[in-house]
Amino acid sequence: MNRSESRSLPLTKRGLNFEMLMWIFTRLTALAMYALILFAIIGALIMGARQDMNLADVLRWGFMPNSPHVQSTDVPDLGPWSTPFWRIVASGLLLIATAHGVHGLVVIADDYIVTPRGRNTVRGISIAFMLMMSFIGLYVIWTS
Amino acid sequence: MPNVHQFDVVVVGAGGAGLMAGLYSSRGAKTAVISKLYPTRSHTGAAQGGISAAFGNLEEDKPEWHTYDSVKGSDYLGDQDAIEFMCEEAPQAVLELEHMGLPFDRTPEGRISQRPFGGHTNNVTGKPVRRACHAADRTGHMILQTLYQQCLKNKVTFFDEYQVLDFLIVNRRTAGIVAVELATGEFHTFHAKAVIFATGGHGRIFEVTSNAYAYTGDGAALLLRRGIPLEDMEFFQFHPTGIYKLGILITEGVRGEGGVLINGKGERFMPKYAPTVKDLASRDVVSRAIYTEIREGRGVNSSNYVWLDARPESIARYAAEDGRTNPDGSPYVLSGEQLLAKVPDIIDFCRVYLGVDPLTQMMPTQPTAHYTMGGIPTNKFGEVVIDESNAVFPGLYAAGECACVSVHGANRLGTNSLLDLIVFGKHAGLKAAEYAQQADFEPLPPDPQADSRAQFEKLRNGSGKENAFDITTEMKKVMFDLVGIYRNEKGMQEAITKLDQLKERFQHVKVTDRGRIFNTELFHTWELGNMLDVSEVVAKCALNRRESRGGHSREDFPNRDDSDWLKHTLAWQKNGGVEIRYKPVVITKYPPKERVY
Amino acid sequence: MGLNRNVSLSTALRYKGQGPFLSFILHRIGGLGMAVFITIHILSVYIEALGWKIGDILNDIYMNWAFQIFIFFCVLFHAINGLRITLLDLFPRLSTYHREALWIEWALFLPVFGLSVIVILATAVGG
Amino acid sequence: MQVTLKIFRYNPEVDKKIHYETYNFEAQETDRILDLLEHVKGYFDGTLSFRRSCAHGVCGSDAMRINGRNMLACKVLVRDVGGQITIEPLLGLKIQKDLIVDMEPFFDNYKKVLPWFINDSPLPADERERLQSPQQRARFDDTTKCILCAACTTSCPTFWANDDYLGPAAIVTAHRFIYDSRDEAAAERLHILSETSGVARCHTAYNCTLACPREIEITRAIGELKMSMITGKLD
Ligand SMILES: Cc1cc2nc3c(=O)[nH]c(=O)nc-3n(C[C@H](O)[C@H](O)[C@H](O)COP(=O)(O)OP(=O)(O)OC[C@H]3O[C@@H](n4cnc5c(N)ncnc54)[C@H](O)[C@@H]3O)c2cc1C
Ligand code: HEM
Ligand code: SF4
Ligand code: F3S
Ligand code: FES
Repeated sequence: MNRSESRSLPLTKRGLNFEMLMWIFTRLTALAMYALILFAIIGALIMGARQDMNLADVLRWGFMPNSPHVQSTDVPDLGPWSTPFWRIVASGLLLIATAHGVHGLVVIADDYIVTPRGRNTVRGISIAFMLMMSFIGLYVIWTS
Repeated sequence: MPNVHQFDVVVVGAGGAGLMAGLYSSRGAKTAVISKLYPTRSHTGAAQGGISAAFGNLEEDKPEWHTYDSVKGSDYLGDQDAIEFMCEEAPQAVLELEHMGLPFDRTPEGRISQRPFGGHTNNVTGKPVRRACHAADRTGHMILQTLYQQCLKNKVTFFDEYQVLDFLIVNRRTAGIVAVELATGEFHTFHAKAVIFATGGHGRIFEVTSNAYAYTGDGAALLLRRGIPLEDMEFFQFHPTGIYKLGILITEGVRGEGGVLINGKGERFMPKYAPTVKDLASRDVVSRAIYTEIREGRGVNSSNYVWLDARPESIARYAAEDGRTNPDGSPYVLSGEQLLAKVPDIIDFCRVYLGVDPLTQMMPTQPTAHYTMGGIPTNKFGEVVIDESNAVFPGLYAAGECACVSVHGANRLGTNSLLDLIVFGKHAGLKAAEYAQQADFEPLPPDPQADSRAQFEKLRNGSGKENAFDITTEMKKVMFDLVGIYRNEKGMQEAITKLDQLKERFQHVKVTDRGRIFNTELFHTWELGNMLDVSEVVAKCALNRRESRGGHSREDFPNRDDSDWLKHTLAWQKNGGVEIRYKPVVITKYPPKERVY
Repeated sequence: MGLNRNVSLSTALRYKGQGPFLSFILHRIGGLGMAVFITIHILSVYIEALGWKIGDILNDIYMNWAFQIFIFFCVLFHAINGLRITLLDLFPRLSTYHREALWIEWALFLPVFGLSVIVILATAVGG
Repeated sequence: MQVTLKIFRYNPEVDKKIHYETYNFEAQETDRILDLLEHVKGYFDGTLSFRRSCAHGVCGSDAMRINGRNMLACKVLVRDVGGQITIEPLLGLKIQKDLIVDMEPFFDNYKKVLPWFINDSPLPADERERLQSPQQRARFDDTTKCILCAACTTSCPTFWANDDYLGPAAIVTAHRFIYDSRDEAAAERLHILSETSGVARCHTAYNCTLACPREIEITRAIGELKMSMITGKLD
């Protein structure tokens, strides 16, 4: 009866297609965003946010660790907040959020648009949109 | 002609029997399965407890014991050749279901699990034996699903939600059937070489019943109107444990797992009536015992119900009292969780409909009309036989609850019906396909739909003085009270008079819905006509049989009378009345003797 | 034959789903809200960097307290609910406790959101 | 007690538009909603149409919206919902007459997931049952309970948006076979479910799970399938 035998399917046979990859991608990016946001908030606290920033500003920084987000606070020196390190973190968060968000829009569209043509159109537009937002976002992060 | 379809074989009904027949017939002939319900909604899906086969997966068992138990259960009215055939085929038939993927519960060794059921015994010790193969308490559901799925896999053609109205006979042979499509109200003629009826029973003629609304005896009634007789219609099974007032079934499996019946005084009463197997005696015996308790004032609250006690501590106590053990010899106990795993639906029914939790409370139960032993007479190949000499009607077949093979005789053993569906459904399918391969189509009659149309016209054009629902309610009450568990001459005479009046009143019913699309009022009213016809046959056959046997218990003739009545009833509808004749019972190995449990 | 299968938005919203249905709707609103907000935000910063002055109008909107409450709702609810969904999805057997998961979610969301609303309103009135 | 039954009505042969009819009468607390419908049909308006058969929640004929939520009319008692009762047909399927909806798209989706047992390997040498341990059997027990009533699928917001989505009921059926240790077509089924109209369209709204009269943990089943596609594990 093979009581102990566990049933499993090889990579090519388990139905792991783009659709399901994106599904797990959405969950993983959700976790990644949590991790990065927490990371940015802890970073902010280490850099002295406790005296110099109110909660809303900390959160704003947390959701996008980009120096303009601390411009209007009491932080004396923006230097540590605009290092390449934080720009890289911000870029990571941006790319992840954009991919997650744009795919989220695709998911919603797929609920309502069912023709293959319609779906492909949505995908095309989404990819273009995602690339555009990513580039502009990176530009903003690295030039501010 | 509009809407004419041609198939070699047409199966009417998509329950266990119809699907099995369709599956087998479609392998050898062009087959259509027609059903007034979506197939998965057939009443086979309601069957709970199990399907019997003498595997002996848990303890010694053999097909001969199964045969003997069934013969004895039938109160010796079953045809022994057919019973032996069925019981011998049982293991193979159940294995076939397993091979089709049916998810039976399993023993620790990974085999099909089995549980005790009423009337199934070890012939040496007389003790209950585990013979019922089960999938929790939804065995029928799993059979129905599995067979439907296999039919889809094998691309069987279905006509769902088509109600069959008429059977076409040309040159004394089968020519086809007429059906109405519920969604459009259009008539369809199915031109066929062979027709298999598998339309289920007619338990809806009784007030308290475990049967579905669809159980209106359509197949039996429409054949009756075409001159085909019905066999043993007086034998109707009342299941001992229906939910009080509602009639919803509580499977015998609950008693199989150790539940016991308790009267209003808190006593376990079955040992008085069946000293050896007690609560697991056959159904007619238990139902009568309950009624006797009630009539002698020991119902609960002096009312007409008793308790079914399946609380884990009671199960353990009574099992110890009976010396029941597990196969390994340890004392038999059942925890609440185990009971929940074994009969989840029953527990759900009690909670939903009664607000009673069987794990901590006793369930109020009362006998409920349950199973049609009689029906369209067939031989063991599913061929319909139409007279005392068992002459076969060419191209006409029947299987399942609407048929009378007769393997159930005067009282069906629990779990034998599902077996009946599988075994005889299969053989009917095979035989019909075989017949269709060598037979030619009969020509269709000039206007095949004329009779069906006329029947509907009549219902549409009644005077409207009477209400169909009132007639239904009264019919059910008359049948349950006067032609129910206990019967007597006076009561049945009265019932027949009342049925006559009801039939007369039925002439004045008028269907108010003038539409075609899903005119359910029209279809249901037509079904009422069937129920009235069937009720009349049941009552008249019962009145005629002056003895008590199995499901037929006469207060005025309390004993079985083998010298005069060891014979099957055949009833024809003739000149507006019922003509009754008899045919012999096939007895091979087991001469009748007194029945004790 | 028969009536179209179309389910209008108002019919859909009137379905008496329970907690999870409501959070599904709010999650979707939150996700959409964020997507729209972030897009506009990035674009406006970009355009401003290019030297066009449309920022003032947008800034007025952003600083508006109602908008702040709305966007904060989107972010917070989407994030907390997203975590619930992610956990239930990655560990399906937890799904049996989906009711409890939802209670925990509201227990986290309501105080944080409530407090923030008070802060935002206080700042709006005060400033 | 007195009940007020407000019923959705639509007869394609006479009505241009849908409308509601209200019926007041005496009923018992322990009456099923189905009993009330039968009463209305018997004594108020014979044209009222709905499906029913078993009357105790095992055949799946009479799923409908009762007070705004999908239920089986035969499995809900007056005492469960109170005396003010609104009854409407299921959402997302064509309404054919009153409470009767077109089930074909529902069954079409069911048929897409290969809803039948597949095992082309030879039988065990003794030609008896394919062995399966009680634990292996228990693995898919929950999803064997489905009666195809459609209460789940027609409560799903994605299905309302499009009937291309396979819907929870079809997925439940696929689940029943995929986790059956005897079945050999898990890969094919997972492939079908992973298409855009498959499990990815489920957004864990739980309407299905909460509507299922058989109390199948549908959302969990869907989740298990999604994770099986990721990990390849079928236990
Ligand atoms: C609650 C309950 C529990 C039971 N438990 C058990 C058990 O544990 N073990 C056991 O062995 N037996 C049990 N039985 C008995 C057994 O389930 C039935 O006898 C059996 O399922 C009948 O099957 P069938 O195929 O003959 O009919 P059904 O499954 O009832 O099918 C009848 C079919 O005929 C169709 N039909 C009827 N009239 C027409 C028409 N005019 N036109 C077109 N189609 C029509 C219906 O749509 C349906 O598809 C139980 C019965 C009940 C009620
Ligand atoms: C911590 C942060 C976040 C978490 C935990 C999170 C989590 C999730 C999860 C789990 C889903 C899947 C829902 C489903 O399939 O039903 C989802 C969908 C979505 N997310 Fe996020 N997300 C986060 C941030 C964002 C951001 C920043 C955006 C905007 C750019 C966004 C936009 C979306 C959209 C549009 C969807 C689709 C909504 C739907 O299908 O209804 N999310 N999110
Ligand atoms: S899963 Fe539940 S709600 Fe859905 S069809 Fe099956 S029984 Fe009905
Ligand atoms: S309602 Fe629909 S979204 Fe998923 S959890 Fe059920 S299938
Ligand atoms: S009538 Fe069968 S489920 Fe309600």
